Amino acid sequence: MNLSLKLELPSDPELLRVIRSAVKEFAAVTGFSEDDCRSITVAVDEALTNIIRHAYQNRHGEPIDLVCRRCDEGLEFILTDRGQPVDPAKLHGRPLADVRPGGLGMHIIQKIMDQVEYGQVPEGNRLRLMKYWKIRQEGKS
Amino acid sequence: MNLSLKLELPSDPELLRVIRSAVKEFAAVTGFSEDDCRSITVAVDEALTNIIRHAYQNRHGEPIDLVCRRCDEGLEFILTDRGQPVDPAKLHGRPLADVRPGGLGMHIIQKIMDQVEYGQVPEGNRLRLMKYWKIRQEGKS
Amino acid sequence: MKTSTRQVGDATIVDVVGQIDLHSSSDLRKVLQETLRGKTAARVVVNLGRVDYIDSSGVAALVEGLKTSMGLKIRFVLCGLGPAVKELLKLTQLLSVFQVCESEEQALRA
Amino acid sequence: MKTSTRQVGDATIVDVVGQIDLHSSSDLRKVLQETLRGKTAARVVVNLGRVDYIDSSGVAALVEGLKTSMGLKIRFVLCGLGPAVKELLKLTQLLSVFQVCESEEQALRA
Ligand SMILES: Nc1ncnc2c1ncn2[C@@H]1O[C@H](COP(=O)(O)OP(=O)(O)O)[C@@H](O)[C@H]1O
Ligand SMILES: Nc1ncnc2c1ncn2[C@@H]1O[C@H](COP(=O)(O)OP(=O)(O)O)[C@@H](O)[C@H]1O
Repeated sequence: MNLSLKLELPSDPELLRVIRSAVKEFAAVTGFSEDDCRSITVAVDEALTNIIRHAYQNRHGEPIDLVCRRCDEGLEFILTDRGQPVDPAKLHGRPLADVRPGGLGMHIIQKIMDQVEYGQVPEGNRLRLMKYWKIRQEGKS
Repeated sequence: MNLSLKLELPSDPELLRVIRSAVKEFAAVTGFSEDDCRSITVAVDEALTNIIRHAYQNRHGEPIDLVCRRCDEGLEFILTDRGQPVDPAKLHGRPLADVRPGGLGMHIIQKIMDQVEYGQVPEGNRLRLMKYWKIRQEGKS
Repeated sequence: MKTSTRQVGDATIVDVVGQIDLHSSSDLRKVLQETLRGKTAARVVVNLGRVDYIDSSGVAALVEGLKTSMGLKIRFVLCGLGPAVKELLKLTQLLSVFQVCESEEQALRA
Repeated sequence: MKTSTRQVGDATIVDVVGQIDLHSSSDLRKVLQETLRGKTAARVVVNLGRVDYIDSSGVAALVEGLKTSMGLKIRFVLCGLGPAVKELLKLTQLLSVFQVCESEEQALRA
């Protein structure tokens, strides 16, 4: 059955742990394992961190919307911001073999989530993250 | 410094633990002690439970807004619903000496919070809960 | 929240794990009523040692259990109360209404 | 997140407690850089036993610490990794880049 929760937060790193705890519990309520809940939380956190750092260039107090939704296929997260749009050429992060600080967020998000889509909507930039139920996930590989 | 977070949730008891974890972390971020965080969480949970049970008469999927706000005086929670308005005559709960199930929510909210105000706004019913910083709280007694 | 029951001598122990709130308290209520009314245990011990949250609807389920137990002359004992449970029972002035023991062993002897 | 440092023989131990994220990782970065550059410890052990969350900015602070330590020829060892830390280092293929020990005792000898 569908279930959704919307969070409206400012781009303030202080709030990240509040959002993480909500995301983790939401994933638990929808039936994901403890390991999955933990990694889903990391992916959403990294996405929020990127919005704060890149879309808003570390400006605090700017609006971010996060919708968490349980649907038939799995768990969906939609993040919307009004900051600078993503530059698709930069989105890939660094090669993992090149060990240096930074450039890891996109790798983490992409490894954990089954779908990662950036887009533009009238409200601003939209990032959609999707995690399938385990059954689907196994079927896909 | 002001900090606020808005949650838009359906009147579904399944989500209460998600909201509790967010409220608890929000109270922790704003600097309340572990004991205070725990009791503040109980008060907000009881307020949400009352909205689900009384304002929406246990109908799920109805809208509830919860705004958590750190302000100069302390921590403020504003809950808005579009259900049945409160009947002030019924709001007091039962005498505690009369031991029977139910009738405890209002007592709990009022003992934990420093201000509890019911009101009507164009969007529906509004409940405002306020918890002062400890310093203010001690000053008030 | 999850519940399970065990038999120890003439007592039935109800183990409760997790968070008791509006979503789960009706299950707790049902388990307590069934345990009290179903078998004729001389004593029902509710082990709350692994409960990290309880709200007023959970407290209501416990109060209802207590009332039923008194009607049936069954001992009804709570044990293992963590800070969350203890505080809410204090706040609602119900801590002294229940028979409360620290450990399950004490609850079986109390 | 909170950090503190202790001296054990020729090693400096950095204890980290709590969640490392965008809000706190700059503090971790600063502490690690100051510890490495300030005193001339032969070995810096980062005890992550009480860290229950780390994100990529926290990992970046650790990578930067490792780089600095190599330049200064100081041993840089992580210990006490819980599941959250271990998983993120695995996911980013950095678990083998660091010297990692189970316990602090092992990290002091490694
Ligand atoms: N939400 C976003 N808005 C704008 N640009 C982004 C966003 N997320 C990622 N990017 C771009 O993608 C690059 C790679 O991101 P990431 O892998 O997280 O590493 P890092 O953030 O450390 O650079 C960023 O440097 C940035 O240019
Ligand atoms: N949000 C609300 N909307 C409408 N009525 C309410 C609301 N909250 C409380 N009430 C009224 O106040 C009464 C006392 O509430 P409470 O002390 O929580 O006990 P209980 O909910 O168990 O009856 C309720 O029975 C109800 O009539």
